[in-house]
Amino acid sequence: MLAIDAAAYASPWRRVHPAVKGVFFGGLLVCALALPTWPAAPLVAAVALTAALGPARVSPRAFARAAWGPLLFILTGSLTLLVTVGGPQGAIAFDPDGPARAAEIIGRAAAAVCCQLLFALTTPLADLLPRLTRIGLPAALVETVALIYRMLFVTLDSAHRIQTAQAGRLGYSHRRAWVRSVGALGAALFVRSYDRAQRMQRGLECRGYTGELTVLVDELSLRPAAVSAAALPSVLVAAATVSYMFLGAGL
Amino acid sequence: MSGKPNAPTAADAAVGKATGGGSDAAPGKAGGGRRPVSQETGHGVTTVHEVLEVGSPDMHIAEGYLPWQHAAAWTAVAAPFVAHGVRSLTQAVRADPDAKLLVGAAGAFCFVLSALKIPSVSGSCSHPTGAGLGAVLFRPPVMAALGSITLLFQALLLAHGGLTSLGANVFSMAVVGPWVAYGAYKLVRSATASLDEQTSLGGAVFCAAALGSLATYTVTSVQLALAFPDPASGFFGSFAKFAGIFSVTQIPLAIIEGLITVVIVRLLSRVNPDQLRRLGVLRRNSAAPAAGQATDASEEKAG
Amino acid sequence: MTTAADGDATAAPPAALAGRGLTFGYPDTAPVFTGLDVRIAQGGVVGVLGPNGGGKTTLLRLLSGSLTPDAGEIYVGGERVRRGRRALNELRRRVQLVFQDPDDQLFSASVSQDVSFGPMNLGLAADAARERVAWALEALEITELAEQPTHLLSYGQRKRVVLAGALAMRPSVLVLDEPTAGLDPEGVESLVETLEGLRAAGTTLVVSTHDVDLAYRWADTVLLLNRGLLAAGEAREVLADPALLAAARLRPAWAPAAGRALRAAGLLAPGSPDPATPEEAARLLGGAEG
Amino acid sequence: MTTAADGDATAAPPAALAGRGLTFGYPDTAPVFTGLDVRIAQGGVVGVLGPNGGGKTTLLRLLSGSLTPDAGEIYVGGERVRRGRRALNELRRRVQLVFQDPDDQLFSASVSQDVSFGPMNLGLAADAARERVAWALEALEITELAEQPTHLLSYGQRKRVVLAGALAMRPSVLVLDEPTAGLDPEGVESLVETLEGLRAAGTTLVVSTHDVDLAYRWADTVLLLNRGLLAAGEAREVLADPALLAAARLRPAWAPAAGRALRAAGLLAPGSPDPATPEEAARLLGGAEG
Ligand SMILES: Nc1ncnc2c1ncn2[C@@H]1O[C@H](COP(=O)(O)OP(=O)(O)OP(=O)(O)O)[C@@H](O)[C@H]1O
Ligand SMILES: Nc1ncnc2c1ncn2[C@@H]1O[C@H](COP(=O)(O)OP(=O)(O)OP(=O)(O)O)[C@@H](O)[C@H]1O
Ligand SMILES: [Mg+2]
Ligand SMILES: [Mg+2]
Repeated sequence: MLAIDAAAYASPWRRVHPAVKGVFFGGLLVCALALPTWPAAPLVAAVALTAALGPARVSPRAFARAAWGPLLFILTGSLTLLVTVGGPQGAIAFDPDGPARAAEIIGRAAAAVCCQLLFALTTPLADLLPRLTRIGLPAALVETVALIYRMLFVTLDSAHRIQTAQAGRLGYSHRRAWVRSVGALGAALFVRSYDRAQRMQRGLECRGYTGELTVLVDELSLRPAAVSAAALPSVLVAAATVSYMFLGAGL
Repeated sequence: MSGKPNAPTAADAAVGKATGGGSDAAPGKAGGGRRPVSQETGHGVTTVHEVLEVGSPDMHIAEGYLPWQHAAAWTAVAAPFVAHGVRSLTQAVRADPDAKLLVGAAGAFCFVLSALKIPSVSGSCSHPTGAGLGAVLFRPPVMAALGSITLLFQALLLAHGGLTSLGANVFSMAVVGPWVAYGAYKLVRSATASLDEQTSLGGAVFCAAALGSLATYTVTSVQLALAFPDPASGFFGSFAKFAGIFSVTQIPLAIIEGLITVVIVRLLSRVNPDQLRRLGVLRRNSAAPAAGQATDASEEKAG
Repeated sequence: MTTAADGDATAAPPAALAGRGLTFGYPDTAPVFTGLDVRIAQGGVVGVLGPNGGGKTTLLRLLSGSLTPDAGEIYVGGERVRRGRRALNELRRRVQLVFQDPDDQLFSASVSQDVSFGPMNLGLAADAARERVAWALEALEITELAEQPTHLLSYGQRKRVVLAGALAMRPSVLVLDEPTAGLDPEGVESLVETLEGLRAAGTTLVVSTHDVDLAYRWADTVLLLNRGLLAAGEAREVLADPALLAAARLRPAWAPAAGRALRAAGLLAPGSPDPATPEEAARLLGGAEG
Repeated sequence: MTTAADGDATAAPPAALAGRGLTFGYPDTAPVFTGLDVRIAQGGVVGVLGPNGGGKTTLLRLLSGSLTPDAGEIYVGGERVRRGRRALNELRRRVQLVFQDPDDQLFSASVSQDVSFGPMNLGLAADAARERVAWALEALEITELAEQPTHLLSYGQRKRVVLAGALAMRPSVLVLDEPTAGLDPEGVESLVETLEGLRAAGTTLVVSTHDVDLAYRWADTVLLLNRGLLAAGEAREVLADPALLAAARLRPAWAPAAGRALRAAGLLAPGSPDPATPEEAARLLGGAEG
């Protein structure tokens, strides 16, 4: 139903412990943000994309489709950096330093978006969420978040079907009808959400629910060696960047 | 992008009535109202009106767009609000185990609400922030928690917004938006206390949703302006630029979100007045006229 | 026998609804249909049968403009539906789809409001819209529910309200996805009777169902689907063919078996039709035994 | 013939599940049942039939502890269920109810996590719980779905997951509300086969359905409801009685009519059972004609 989510469940890296993927993509993300954009950002993007399109077999099409939204934001947002306002040259003027600044931000953000997306495309939330208790989040919160994740698809499915029904009766054929239809849809979803909660309450009581949604979380072996290996690429990227800086300074 | 593409006016507030079996709401009369407002999106399931337009432009600050110092600072700013919200949420859940499923349903509702498409200017679509409706229904502290969870899911499932920029997005969309909306709601509600319930509620909800939406995007512009000050005119020049690009296109959107929220709350006050009373949205003593009608009908059926 | 999409609009009266070369797949999955041709004749009842996941819902959504085919064309009353919003809206107006779950289609506070949703979107004046609503409620025999809130209705009543909402668009074709699912036999009977009334008034009905016996006795023609068209033709021919039914993972209808047994027992004249219901079979038997 | 709630625990083996004098009404409505007595014998398949609103779901919920009767008592394995949380939880553990809509009972995105919910609530150790989950998935033949996310499963698959979740509690009685609704004939067949496996392992099954033909061929005994108990007894007796069926607003099953016709034609020996399916009837006929 959601492309990124569906891709994550089909990923060959699904059985890799989320912490390992977290260290791998998180480390690269930190490199992209904290190190000088040139050359860290292209290095990070290259490493992340090689890993993702190679061993993790992320579909390039799925990746491109998901990346489109954030990239659009990054590009439009960076347009403002090309001009300067209220300066001595007048109300709006081209900023000669703008393109360089914009390129730097686009490079950094694009590399960061790669890391985020590739983590999302290889890590299903059903595997990730129950493990969040391990990092100290309260169980009640984690259970609630996992419950929201499950109910989100049920609600989304309702939304799809109600909206299709409305469109069939021309509910989106002009702006005024659209506003009315979205309003009716929102109200219907609210009513159904509460109804669903009540029915689920009944359904779970039959299975022994008394307030805790305790489930058995599969053990995935978390080998320290794997974590270190996952950290290696970011260390290498950092080392390469630092040595490039020194060499650049030396030359 | 035409100058004023049939920007909805106050007259359009009549859409609430239009569902009521229809006095004057012949849509054809609404000037340019028939102008196409959707795009035939070529991707995804090939329906015209998919709930989710995957990859649509959105106002969430993307991963890595803010310098890391800014991202960290906004996370620190948002953290107390979220912590407070999470604490009140977990307390509610611990006090009443039944509340867990309701919170789950409310969270799912918030996510789906913010994924609905609404008509925007220039024939494209956008999404409502949901800050206004959420704040009115669930109160700002709870919205801080539910909004943060929604934003986390948006980042991971839709690539709307990032993980390091989560703090910044939470601050604008789950903290400032709901609080402004709630303030506006309370203000208008008390200012119009003498009017009849439906008018007062409608006005308050409209202001809450529209101002909440505007506030959200204004804060986003502030966040971007602080991160990227204009070389010549500093923060203010930069704010003007970002507001020009983002916030101004959001004004029609804010109005539309206001109208939609009015439709939602009006329908709810007819279909589910008890729920709204429980949530403190409808006044306990004054039943909405239509709600009274519904109750009559149910008594009729039971009798 | 209705051949699948002969497309020859000059020879026969134009099909009420037709699809030619329809190809469709959901994102990231194998296509459900490739090059499907279907033709729905004017004024009849067309049963759509097939296993779970066979594509019944998908076909109904394609034909009613709620999904857009990846390739291929839809024809309404012989005219090709052009691309673009205006043509699509016209298709949707003329071909109304009613889903299986009534709760997906009821989103207003009261029955009359809900039924008025479509007419309002057509841009009708208030009076005309009101008239349409009254007429649709009348046709579904639920006029007395008009002012009821929708959430207090029973399942069968809600199904009728949804049907009224579709009918208020005055479609030429009414497409129903499993309209009898979840109804008890009496509810099915009364719904079929009501729908027969609509058919008599000239509406073409396309009805998907899992109930082979219902299709056998009610439908004029059937489409047998299993991710592609297996067969299209007279209901009594197609649904009596064990090989076709096996390919569609359906079980044969009882009526032909009972009819053959009755004929073998000499209780039914050789040429006469099969009994429509078990009651009828029992009546024929009773005559012999009583 | 199983009489309704004879309540005499000394004479016969105790009923797997029984209700005596059950009275229940939803708030602000007329009572659905007043003084209802039902008795579910050990080890069989009990069909629960009746019209829409007849009280099937209500009865199943009362029997499984999901609703509390206004008056009357529930007995499990001959013991009266006392008031109070602890006794109620014990009842719920021993009598597992599976709702019609799988989304009402699936709360986790992972199949194996969801199935483990019940065993964890029983306080089992991780290993024992894991074993239960594996066993339940195996019994429902969905082991390969264990790591699938719930929201990507088909309706039939989700139904099986919920069933596995109930089975993992090792109940003595499994109560299923319209388990075959929305499944195609092959899906029904395969579910019935799976449930037969559970019955063979000693689980008592209580199944509500609208499908008289299914109840006729599968259930041992049936309860006929229409806001009260109309009849309880052998499926083949009750469902062959036109007067009772008319009172329950159901139509008779095809099988007895076909059986009588076949016997009249001399194709079936007088004492032998009715054909279970149209295929079987056709086979009997084929022998005559071929
Ligand atoms: N929204 C969707 N996204 C992806 N795949 C889908 C979607 N809807 C249906 N499918 C797939 O398309 C195929 C056809 O499904 P469809 O719902 O048309 O079958 P159906 O004949 O209506 O089945 P049923 O008898 O269960 O209603 C199936 O394989 C199904 O899994
Ligand atoms: N939650 C509820 N609140 C009020 N009344 C209810 C509720 N659920 C059921 N009823 C009423 O109780 C009666 C019995 O309903 P029940 O759902 O048990 O019937 P059923 O035999 O399961 O019907 P169906 O075949 O439609 O599933 C009906 O009159 C129904 O309207
Ligand atoms: Mg279907
Ligand atoms: Mg029921």
